[in-house]
Amino acid sequence: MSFSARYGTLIGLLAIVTLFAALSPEAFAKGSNLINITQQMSLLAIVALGATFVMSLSEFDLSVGAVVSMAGIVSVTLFGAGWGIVPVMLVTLIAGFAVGAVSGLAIATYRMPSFIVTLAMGTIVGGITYWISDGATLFGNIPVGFRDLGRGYLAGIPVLTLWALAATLFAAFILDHTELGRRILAIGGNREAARLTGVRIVPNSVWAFGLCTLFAALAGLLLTARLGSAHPTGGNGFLLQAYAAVFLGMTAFRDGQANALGTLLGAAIIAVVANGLTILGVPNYLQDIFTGLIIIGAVLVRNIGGRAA
Amino acid sequence: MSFSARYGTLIGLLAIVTLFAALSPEAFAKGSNLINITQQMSLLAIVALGATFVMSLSEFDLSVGAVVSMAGIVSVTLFGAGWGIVPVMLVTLIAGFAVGAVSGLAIATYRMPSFIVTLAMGTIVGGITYWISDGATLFGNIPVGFRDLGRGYLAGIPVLTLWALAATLFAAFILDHTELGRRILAIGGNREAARLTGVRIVPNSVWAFGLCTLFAALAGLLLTARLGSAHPTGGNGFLLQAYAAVFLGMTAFRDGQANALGTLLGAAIIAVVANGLTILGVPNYLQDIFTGLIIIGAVLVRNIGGRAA
Amino acid sequence: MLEIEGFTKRFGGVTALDGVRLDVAAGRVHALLGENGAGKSTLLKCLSGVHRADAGTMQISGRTYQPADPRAAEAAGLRTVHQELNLVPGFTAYENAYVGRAYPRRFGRVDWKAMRARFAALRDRYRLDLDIDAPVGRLSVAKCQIVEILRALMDDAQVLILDEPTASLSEDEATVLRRIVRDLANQGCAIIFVSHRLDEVFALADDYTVLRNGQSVGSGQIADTSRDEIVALMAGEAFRHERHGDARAPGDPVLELSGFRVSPVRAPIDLTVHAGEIVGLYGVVGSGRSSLLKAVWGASGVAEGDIALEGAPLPASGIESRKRAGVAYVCEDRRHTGLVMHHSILDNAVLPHLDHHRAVGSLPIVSWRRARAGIRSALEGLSVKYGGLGDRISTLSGGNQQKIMIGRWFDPSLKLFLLDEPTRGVDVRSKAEIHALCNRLAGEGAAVLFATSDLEELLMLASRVVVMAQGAVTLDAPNSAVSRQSVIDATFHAPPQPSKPEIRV
Amino acid sequence: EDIAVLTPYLSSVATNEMVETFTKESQAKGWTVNVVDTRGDFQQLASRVEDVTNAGADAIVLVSVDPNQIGDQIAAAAGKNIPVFVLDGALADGVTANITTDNFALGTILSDYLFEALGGEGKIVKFFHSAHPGVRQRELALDEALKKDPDFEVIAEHYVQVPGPIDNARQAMETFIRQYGEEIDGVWAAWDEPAVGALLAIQSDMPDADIVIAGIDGNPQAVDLIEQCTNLAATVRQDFPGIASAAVGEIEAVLGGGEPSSREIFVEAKVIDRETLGANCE
Ligand SMILES: Nc1ncnc2c1ncn2[C@@H]1O[C@H](COP(=O)(O)OP(=O)(O)OP(=O)(O)O)[C@@H](O)[C@H]1O
Ligand SMILES: Nc1ncnc2c1ncn2[C@@H]1O[C@H](COP(=O)(O)OP(=O)(O)OP(=O)(O)O)[C@@H](O)[C@H]1O
Ligand SMILES: [Mg+2]
Ligand SMILES: [Mg+2]
Repeated sequence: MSFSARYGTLIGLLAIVTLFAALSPEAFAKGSNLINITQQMSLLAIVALGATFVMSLSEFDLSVGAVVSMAGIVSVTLFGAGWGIVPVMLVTLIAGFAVGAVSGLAIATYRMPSFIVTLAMGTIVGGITYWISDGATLFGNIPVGFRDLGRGYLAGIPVLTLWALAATLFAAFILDHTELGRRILAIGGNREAARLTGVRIVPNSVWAFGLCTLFAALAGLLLTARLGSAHPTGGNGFLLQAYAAVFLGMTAFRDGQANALGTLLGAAIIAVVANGLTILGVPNYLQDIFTGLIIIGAVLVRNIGGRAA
Repeated sequence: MSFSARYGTLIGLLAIVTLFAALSPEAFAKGSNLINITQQMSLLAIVALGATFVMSLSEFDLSVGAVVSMAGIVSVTLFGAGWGIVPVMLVTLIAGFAVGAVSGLAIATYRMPSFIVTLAMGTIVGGITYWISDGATLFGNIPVGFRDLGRGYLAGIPVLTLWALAATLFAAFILDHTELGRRILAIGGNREAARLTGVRIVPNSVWAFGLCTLFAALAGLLLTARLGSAHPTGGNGFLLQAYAAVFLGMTAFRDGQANALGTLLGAAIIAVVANGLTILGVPNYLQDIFTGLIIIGAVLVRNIGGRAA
Repeated sequence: MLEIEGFTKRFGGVTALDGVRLDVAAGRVHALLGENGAGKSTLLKCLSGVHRADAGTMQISGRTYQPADPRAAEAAGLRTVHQELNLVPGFTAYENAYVGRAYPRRFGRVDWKAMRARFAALRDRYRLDLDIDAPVGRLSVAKCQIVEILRALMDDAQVLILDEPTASLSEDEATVLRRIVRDLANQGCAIIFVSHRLDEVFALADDYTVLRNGQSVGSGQIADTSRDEIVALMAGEAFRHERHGDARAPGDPVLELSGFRVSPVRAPIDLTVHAGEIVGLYGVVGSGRSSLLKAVWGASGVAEGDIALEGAPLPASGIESRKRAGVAYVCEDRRHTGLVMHHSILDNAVLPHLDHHRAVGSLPIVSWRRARAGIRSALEGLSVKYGGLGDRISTLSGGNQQKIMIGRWFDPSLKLFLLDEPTRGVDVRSKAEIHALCNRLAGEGAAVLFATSDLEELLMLASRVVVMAQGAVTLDAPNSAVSRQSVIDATFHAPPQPSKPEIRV
Repeated sequence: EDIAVLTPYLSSVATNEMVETFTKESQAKGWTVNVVDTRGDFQQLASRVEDVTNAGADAIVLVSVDPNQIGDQIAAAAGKNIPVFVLDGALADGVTANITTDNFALGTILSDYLFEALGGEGKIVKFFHSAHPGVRQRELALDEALKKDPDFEVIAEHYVQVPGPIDNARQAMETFIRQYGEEIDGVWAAWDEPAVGALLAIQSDMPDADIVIAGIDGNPQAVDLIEQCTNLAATVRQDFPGIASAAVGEIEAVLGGGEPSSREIFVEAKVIDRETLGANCE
């Protein structure tokens, strides 16, 4: 692969950063702003890293947005019932994992299309969330210790950024260095070939979907910590953006395969564009138009490079 | 294929209708309500039929929701500028086709992932729509002749239902009885095989994506006619529902292949569930949960049937 | 008719073709020969507009020919059957024949009846057995191959290119195909024909060209050469393929099937394979060999009956139970169900035994360093030709892919190997290597059960011959007790009803 | 009596509060209430209005909707003599009564409060969402106020994304803080959720700044934050329970065969700040 094909997306990101830095040297290029971008992208990155697992399986999980929202509502409700931080987080993460595990089980056992099953699952989770919260934003009784998980700095780096880095390392480790990850990728690459070499489709799918919604639940917890409140649909906006990040990442580094580092890069592109355009004070409709063009452009750089090679 | 595998989805729909009819014999099972459901599902069906073209190509177009919204805003704006009904519709439909054609061209020429390109395209279209409308709902100056395209009855059948039927016949004809349709399906079935046997990927992809957004634009026009107003994000809700309809339809009739009749059936399931639950007065959150369960159930009936065979 | 001069094609660092020269005359069958990875398919892909050569010229009937894409090649009168299947799984056989062509139309609609009738007539003309109404996704590889060939015969071609068309055909269909090819040649068509079955080449071809490492190293008329001479040209040295099928004394039973049914509607099968034995399954296309191997592997959910490994009963299905018990399986269709084509060589090679390359003891973490080292040495033993372990496996030649697909299973603790068409598309030398490998495995006490459509191979490798017809066993005898004729006869036997095969020697 | 309540915005705090109060008070009267949320989808809303019309509801209540967006469906309901009430919306043909607070007035109250709190002049960050017709009216009111008072300037503005308005506003505010820092004097938020987002950004990145934030709705989280003496100084509270109660009264009158007291009923809005809450911020 040519250099531009291999690192096209990275080059795209750097080009975008350079452009914004040139247009707004004081505000955008300031160190504090760049650090802040890493914080702004972190929740999206975590959700997208989760989605990377199911995309590695060549499937979709469209319930991630609903799971982010659910995690927030569940945790605040449990805090309200007087639970401690650790049990609340554990229960919420397990609930998150369970949502994906159920989807994965249904999808792998009965070969149902993941698109429709997880869309339906997202609707169900949304209903449950609504039921628990009664449709209201919940904000009371959140311990300060929990809130600190989603705000503030550690050694000059935003805590959220550290979470996102840890999530990236974890996802990359699972996908690249564990048998589970290799099996997920093999199923995603050629399901029948994987099955015939003895890879078990059902348990591996359950893990992939479960990890996906586990990450979403983590993002939901951190979002709640960051905002100090939970909204019954507060996480739904992550859905399409997360997949945009994964797809952007798929065009990076490896030939069209989902990968953790690429996903992080994809989330960074989305965050940088949003931040830069806001700083430049571009009217919101032009922001939409530019965001679309920049994303297409970022993919194009890579693909034109790839063709020429 | 066993009977239940072949017609599982249809059986599912009938079961759902029977259930609602039993629970609410006066309100749900009334002829006028059943006829009304055909009207309520029609716009979703049209958008989903459009999506059927790109799904036949084994691709996605995530800009359909934005195109529905755009078509409404563009048409009302042009009516405001004093244009006549026919030129407004023509220009809007051409604009709709152009959106998909551009996506298709980019996707096929540079082999970019359709998910990200059309997501970006949807963002761009959304920005343009916002620009034109200034973010406001547009009323006013919509000719009665145009409004009548989206309301009222013809020989006892809602006009919208007739539109949906016409769209279904048209889509089925294209996919099953024209070379264009067969080429689209061939590319979707095995892109490399199609290419090696001389099917030209680019023009056929452009047509598939163009038809997809053309249908979305038609739905946008009819939505505007039905509501007598256009909202800059009024069509966005169609996106996921349309794909849910296509996927439901893929489990019907043919082995996992997108097809027009199946899509119509999928849209019908979604519409019947929404209508029935509303009439039964099921609380909002339970509606979500039931909707999700019913959709999964509908797919499951077919797949369990298919396994046993 | 077709003249190629100085043809060169590089893929990144790999030079696949290096100044190739090829002259094909009208009305003659030209065999293109060479070991796996010699560049045959690449050359043919350049001809049919899939690849563009980096250098060199082509002329058809004296006119310069430079196809920009497959369409242009078809327009110039070339028809190609590629080595790998290229069919749309959801389409019927007859519709597949029309993909990329103009569909017949009636009142503006596609005329399905006319399409079907035309294709059915073609099938009947060549007296082929093919269900043309089922989606090809449900046909076996061999049937798909027949669809591909029929597609190329739909309208008159000037040049017909067949890249290993007989690799997945049994003797019977291969004979039909040879008849078709001769007919076409007699009508003045130029035919380029790739095959690793040398007896077939000698029976069919008029001329030959041998490629080695992307260069043309010899050409001439078949009548003027010998089998040994061709093999020497291909391999670059003298080389003999030993006949095995020896009478090694079989050990204890490893695999025992009794009343085993592939599916509830199929005939019950009784079969025993002993340690140290190499049992060859033979039959015509669709006789049920692949289904049997797959069911023994536990990969079909509907099998029933008794199956035991070294005396211990196994569940009727479930792949894990076989894997745990020490069974390996290699399927027949490497492209669709064998390999993950867009993954690397390494990824594909480690897949069956991910847990053999752990970094630390019991943790399911892969040590890539160990994996690389292990796979590299394993592939060396099989003389696989590849660039780097990180390359996509799809960039390897078909034969090399096949070797990896088998080689990745090797493990001394395995007791039974199920190999479905293990040498499909493999050159003579590699075939000999794979055969030697099977013998080595058998020598070490493993049992081998392989399916083949190649009679030569069957008689060369198997120590026991099992013939299937219509899903039932019609012959089960030691190699020494069968002849070519008795095997072929058995393929046409009506399956014994209702259960046990009668013919035992 | 069967009352159908329909809205596209149930997850919005304000709408939710109205629906809650309305449901509670209606049930106290022995009515059955069926709540339908279409999540921002107007085509769905039109369909669901058709459904409840067909099912023969005794009254239809639309919450946070401009009924002009579904004129035909309302006409159909009126044609079947089903009274249609609108909460926090607008008046249209076929609507029996609209009970609301004037959104333009809300925007004016907010702008005036903020301008006064900043004292004479200042630089303002604006958070808005034009797609919602009511929220857009507030924005227009700000434009009007700015025209009258040229000493105030909007130095940055952000179109808040929904869903997820708090986090979205927070991110934008973080960006503005790095860009303008001390220059920012006030934050004008078209509703309370972006105001909370802006506050969170200020609390973490410029905790000592004396930026004044004000929003609209009287969202409980916002009220709580005002009470805690944060930069969030005020919210203009629409009396949502009041709107809902008024609606229940009107419906009772109409279902009893009477007339609504007026076709357009305005319920007063009031400013909630530290003073009205009695918070001690010394
Ligand atoms: N797309 C590609 N990218 C990179 N290398 C390739 C590609 N296609 C072929 N090659 C390389 O070119 C060489 C020739 O391959 P080719 O497929 O032409 O061999 P072949 O003679 O057809 O062998 P076989 O008998 O195994 O089919 C091989 O080394 C192969 O790895
Ligand atoms: N998935 C399937 N669906 C329907 N029929 C099938 C399927 N798989 C195999 N068959 C049919 O079952 C019969 C046995 O097939 P099988 O592949 O086992 O035979 P084979 O002897 O290996 O032949 P081949 O050389 O074609 O592989 C054939 O008629 C085949 O067409
Ligand atoms: Mg080859
Ligand atoms: Mg076979």
